[in-house]
Amino acid sequence: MPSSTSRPVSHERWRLAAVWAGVLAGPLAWLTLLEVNYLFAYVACEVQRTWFMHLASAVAVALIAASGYAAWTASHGDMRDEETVTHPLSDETRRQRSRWMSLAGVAFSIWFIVVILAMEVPIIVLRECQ
Amino acid sequence: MKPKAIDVSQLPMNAFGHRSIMWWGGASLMLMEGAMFAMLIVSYIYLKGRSPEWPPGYFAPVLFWGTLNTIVLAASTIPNHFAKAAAERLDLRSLQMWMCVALVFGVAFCVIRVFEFRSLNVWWDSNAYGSITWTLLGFHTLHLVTDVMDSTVLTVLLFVGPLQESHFSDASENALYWYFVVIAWIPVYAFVYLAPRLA
Amino acid sequence: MTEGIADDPRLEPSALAREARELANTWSEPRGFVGWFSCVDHKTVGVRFIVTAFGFFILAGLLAAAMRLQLARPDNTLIGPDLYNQIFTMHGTTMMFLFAVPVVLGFGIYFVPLMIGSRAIAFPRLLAFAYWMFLFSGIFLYVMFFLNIGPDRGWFSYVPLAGPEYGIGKRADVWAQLVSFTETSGLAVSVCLIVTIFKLRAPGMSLNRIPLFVWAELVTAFMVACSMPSIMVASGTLILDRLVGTHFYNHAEGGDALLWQHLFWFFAHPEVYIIFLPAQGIVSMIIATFTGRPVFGYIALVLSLVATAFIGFGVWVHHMFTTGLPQFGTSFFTAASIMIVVPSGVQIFCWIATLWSGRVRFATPLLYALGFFVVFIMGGLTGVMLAAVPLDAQVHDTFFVVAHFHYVLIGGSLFPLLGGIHYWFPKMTGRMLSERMGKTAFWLLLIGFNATFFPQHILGLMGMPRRVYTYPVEMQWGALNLLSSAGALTMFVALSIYLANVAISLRRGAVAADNPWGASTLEWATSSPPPPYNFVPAPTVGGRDPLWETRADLPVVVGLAADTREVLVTRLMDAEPDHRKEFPEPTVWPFLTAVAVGGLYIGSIFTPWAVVWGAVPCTIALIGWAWPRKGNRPRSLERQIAHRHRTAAEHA
Amino acid sequence: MPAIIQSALHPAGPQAASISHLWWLMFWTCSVVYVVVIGALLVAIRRRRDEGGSTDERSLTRSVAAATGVTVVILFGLLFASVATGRAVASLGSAEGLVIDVTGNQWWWDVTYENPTPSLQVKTANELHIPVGRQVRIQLKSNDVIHSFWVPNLHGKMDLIPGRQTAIWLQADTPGVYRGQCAEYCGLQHANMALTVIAEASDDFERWLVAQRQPAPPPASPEQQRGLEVVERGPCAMCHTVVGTSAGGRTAPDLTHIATRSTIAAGTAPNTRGYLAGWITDPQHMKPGAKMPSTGLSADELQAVLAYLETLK
Repeated sequence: MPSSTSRPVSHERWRLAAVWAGVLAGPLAWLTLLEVNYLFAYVACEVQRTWFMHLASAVAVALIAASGYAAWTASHGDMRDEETVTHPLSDETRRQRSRWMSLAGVAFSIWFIVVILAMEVPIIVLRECQ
Repeated sequence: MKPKAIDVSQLPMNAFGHRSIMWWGGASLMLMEGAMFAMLIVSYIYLKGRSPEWPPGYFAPVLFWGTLNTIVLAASTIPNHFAKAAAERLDLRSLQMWMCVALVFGVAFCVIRVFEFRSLNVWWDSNAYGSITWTLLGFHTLHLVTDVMDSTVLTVLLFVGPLQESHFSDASENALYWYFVVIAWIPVYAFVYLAPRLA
Repeated sequence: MTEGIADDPRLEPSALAREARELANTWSEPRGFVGWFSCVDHKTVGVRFIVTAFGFFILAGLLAAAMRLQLARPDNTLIGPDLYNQIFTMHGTTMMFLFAVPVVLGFGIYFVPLMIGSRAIAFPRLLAFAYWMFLFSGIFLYVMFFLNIGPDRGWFSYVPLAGPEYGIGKRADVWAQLVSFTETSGLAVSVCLIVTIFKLRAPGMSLNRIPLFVWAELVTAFMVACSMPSIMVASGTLILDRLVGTHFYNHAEGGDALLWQHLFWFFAHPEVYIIFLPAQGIVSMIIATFTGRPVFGYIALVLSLVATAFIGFGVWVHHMFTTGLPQFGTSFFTAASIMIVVPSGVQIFCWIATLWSGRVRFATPLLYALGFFVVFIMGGLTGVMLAAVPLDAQVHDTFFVVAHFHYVLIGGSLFPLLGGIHYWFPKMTGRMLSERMGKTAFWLLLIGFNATFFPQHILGLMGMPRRVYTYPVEMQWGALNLLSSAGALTMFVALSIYLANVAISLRRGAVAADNPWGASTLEWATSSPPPPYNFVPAPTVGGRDPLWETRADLPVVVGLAADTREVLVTRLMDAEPDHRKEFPEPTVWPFLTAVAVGGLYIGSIFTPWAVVWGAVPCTIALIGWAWPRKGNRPRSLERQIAHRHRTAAEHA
Repeated sequence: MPAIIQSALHPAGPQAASISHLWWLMFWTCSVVYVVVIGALLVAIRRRRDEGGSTDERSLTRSVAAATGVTVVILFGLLFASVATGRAVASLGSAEGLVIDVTGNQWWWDVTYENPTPSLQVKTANELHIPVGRQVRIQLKSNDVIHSFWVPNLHGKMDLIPGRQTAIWLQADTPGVYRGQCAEYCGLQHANMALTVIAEASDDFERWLVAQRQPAPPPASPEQQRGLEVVERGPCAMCHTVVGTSAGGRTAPDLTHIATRSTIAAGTAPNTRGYLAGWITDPQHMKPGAKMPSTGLSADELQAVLAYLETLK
């Protein structure tokens, strides 16, 4: 079996963490923000302010953007979903999967930032107690 | 040209941790059970939010038994740890011993649990606070009892049964599940015993 | 693990034939009466799931026909309110819990192990248990219905209508325990699917090469695992309220009716995606096969599935827009509900791009996929309208919503499923379905469906609420309702033709080759129908479309024992071979466990003590399940341990 | 029978009008999207492959990305329209508004016109009179299960939830009779739980309100007198109230001015002598499951009660 550990193990671990962060940070941050906003809506009505809701969105966006960036760097900006037939146990199989996950992480991060922007619309348009 | 062969006949017949399918089965189960605990706790917070006072009309549960049980549960992680390690070393003697010790803790916990229910100061049909408190504690007890029974069967099997290597990974997963029961207890304790005192 | 040379003696045709015989012996299911209850083969259980689910589909369809008869004209007195309420509750409950979820999981049970090149599904005994629980739940529900204690509080069972005070009798308990039954089954299947997809993939099938149908089943299984606990808590607390006098939903004692709605919809909205996503997987498979090219935008399609699943957990409040929750808070759910359209849109664009650039073959499965577009897109667009708080306030709980979700569920799920049966029937039975009958049924169904449900949009806007057993003639809803009922009759005819096609082709259909459609995924690499052990030799993959790629230099797996049920376990990310696992033999214990658990569930409708007494047989059954059988193991523990130490020493 | 208006597409008030504007915006947008997508699908499957059927993945990627971008833009537009409509709809409400309490029961609507002076309160059932052009606050409660108050010509629906208080603001701009109906499944007779909203000119409304404040007129004929006696001593008084008499039951609709209402049994039948007789004799036939039991009145008792009820204007 061809083996592949040309880079140190710790680096591989970091790459793995980065691609998973890219994939999972978006949805998890968004789901958390949704619940937080739902609770904040009651607070907003009481204090007649909404700045903290924008702040929460900004924090979530920053978090997601950072994870997306990590996923991007994990594959050195080389994000392709390019499919070639490889030997099942080869390095190339692993590299293609790694690139693919980086791309997925970046795409997911962008997408969930868009969803968070959509949640900004009601904060901007509606009055606090409606 | 004929295909080449990947020969797997030398691969081991068992694995521990996330390499094993038992581990993933256990993890899926914990995900579901964890979601149920989470839903009950969300329900608790929701009902608490609907009530002007908390606990409504009753004294908070007595702390003694629940806290005692927390200590028992924390202590039980020690034999549990050694049982898990023994299983992963395939050390049958050591595993048998630590499983027995862990079982003693489990049974002790179940016995003290009876006193916990008696010191809640509210009945399940008193009001919604009583209902959610009893259900939360009862749901944790259900896990406790099933896991103790599960461990008993496995321990008996380790002594008398036709043994297979996979039973060692079963023991390892059993220990992992016990950790889950212990960790699930922390929020349950916080909500059953501490939340009524904070309000 | 070693990689051998091309002329490994184990790959000689005669050696392979010998291995196949031995494997068939090892993996075959026991025969006879007891054998029938002992079956653990994922293909047999999968077919059982699909067939049983379609049995319930027919029952629920007949109930729908009864409702359409009653509503065909105003002031009709054919069916009274008591029976009508039971019928619409039974229809919804059956379709959601006994048809849609089991059937999509059933397809996964049958095809996931084949598509990923595995010998078996993980935890086959748990799977068998899940099937029996599902079967018992359906029998239980319909026996109760014929005893006139069928649930009548709607498939959503809102409290307090279903609570102890207003839901007198046992009807609401029947509903709650039915839910416990089916959720136990669904959760068990989801464990099997998750672990199978994570750990039993053929070497080389890294995450980016998993077939889209398998991705859909994986995402679905996770959604089941995360959403069904919510309904378990809901139905459990409802039972407690009704049986032992807790007050979760009694506002006089600090409970709250809206808590039920939150718990219910946190499950029930994801449920829609549980039904819908596997069907998306089927559409992807069909479109790839009948355009002869890999689906365009694999990564976009995978991400769409995953994104839909996540956002699906953040839209449940849109079922509660009219409960007086503040609009500021609920509007976030509007945003999520509108944004969830984008992943579906991306999928549709990718499929259109595939059709655009491929060579289209108009076989029946593809027609169903195209019918899916025509119907489902309409449902998706009315979904956008329902996400808007003010518009929802008008059309919520009217026939507009009935139309919307039938467009989504029948278009989004039933059409692909019927297409999927046409597509996979040859694999499952070894015979082709008739194309002529298939196309006739398709066109009739498409016309009948639109005639039934399109007018209901208008009825909803004209003010007709849901769940009414009659309506006065002055409302002028009669004509459209009559049209709708006529459409239902057409659908009935179409589905009858479909069933006749299945019945006839089962005996007289053309014999199918291994890969009659020229498809690309691994289930077509084995015989039709597949042997009990699925593959010999076990395959590996080097890309996303293994059967379309040059396979000459792709290795195969050898070295799995043929005399025991050995399965290759691989790693999560890149599916490198990790270890071998001996899978359990067929056994009757899962069946007995299901009987014991079912007895406990049913008994607890009548007395809480059933939980205590019922625990005894459950414990006995579980011990019987877990206890290893003596003597049928070829390897002793000592030998295994010695082997382990030896290989460890070799590595060091 | 004359047609009854109960439609979200015929708005008679500002909120229903805003919502119907949103509906038409969404309808046309979605229609265009549908036609475009299905058109693209048809072209994709019908186009000839041999002439220029190049399968350039890159241009496909661009097309899919562009379509996705357009989708996101359209959806942001619809989201904005939805939230803006929500803001407009919810901005009704003023201190001078008329306040009406509506309480849901299986299967009828209990209506109370609030007034700080208890004697000026008005109780009626299944029928609301509101002045045109004035804002009305409907406060919603439920006595049993969840119901939903829905008069589509005026506004969307709002649930009545036991243990909670909800409210909805309405305003009718055109005089007329608008039918509404319970929109949350509430048990056996969910289908027959209608209410009528009569929007009338301010003067007419005030006249109606003053008339409703009066107690029931005394019986004018011996037959009516006998009817009153049956009502007071018979089963009716256990559930119904007739102000000015000893009938004071609270679990069923107030009958003080029943003769002014257009329907009986929450819109199940028109309020005519024949239907009323049928309803009193055998309510379970007309509305199976209704909480009103069969009264077991003799024929002449029934005639007397009908004669009396007809005077309750």
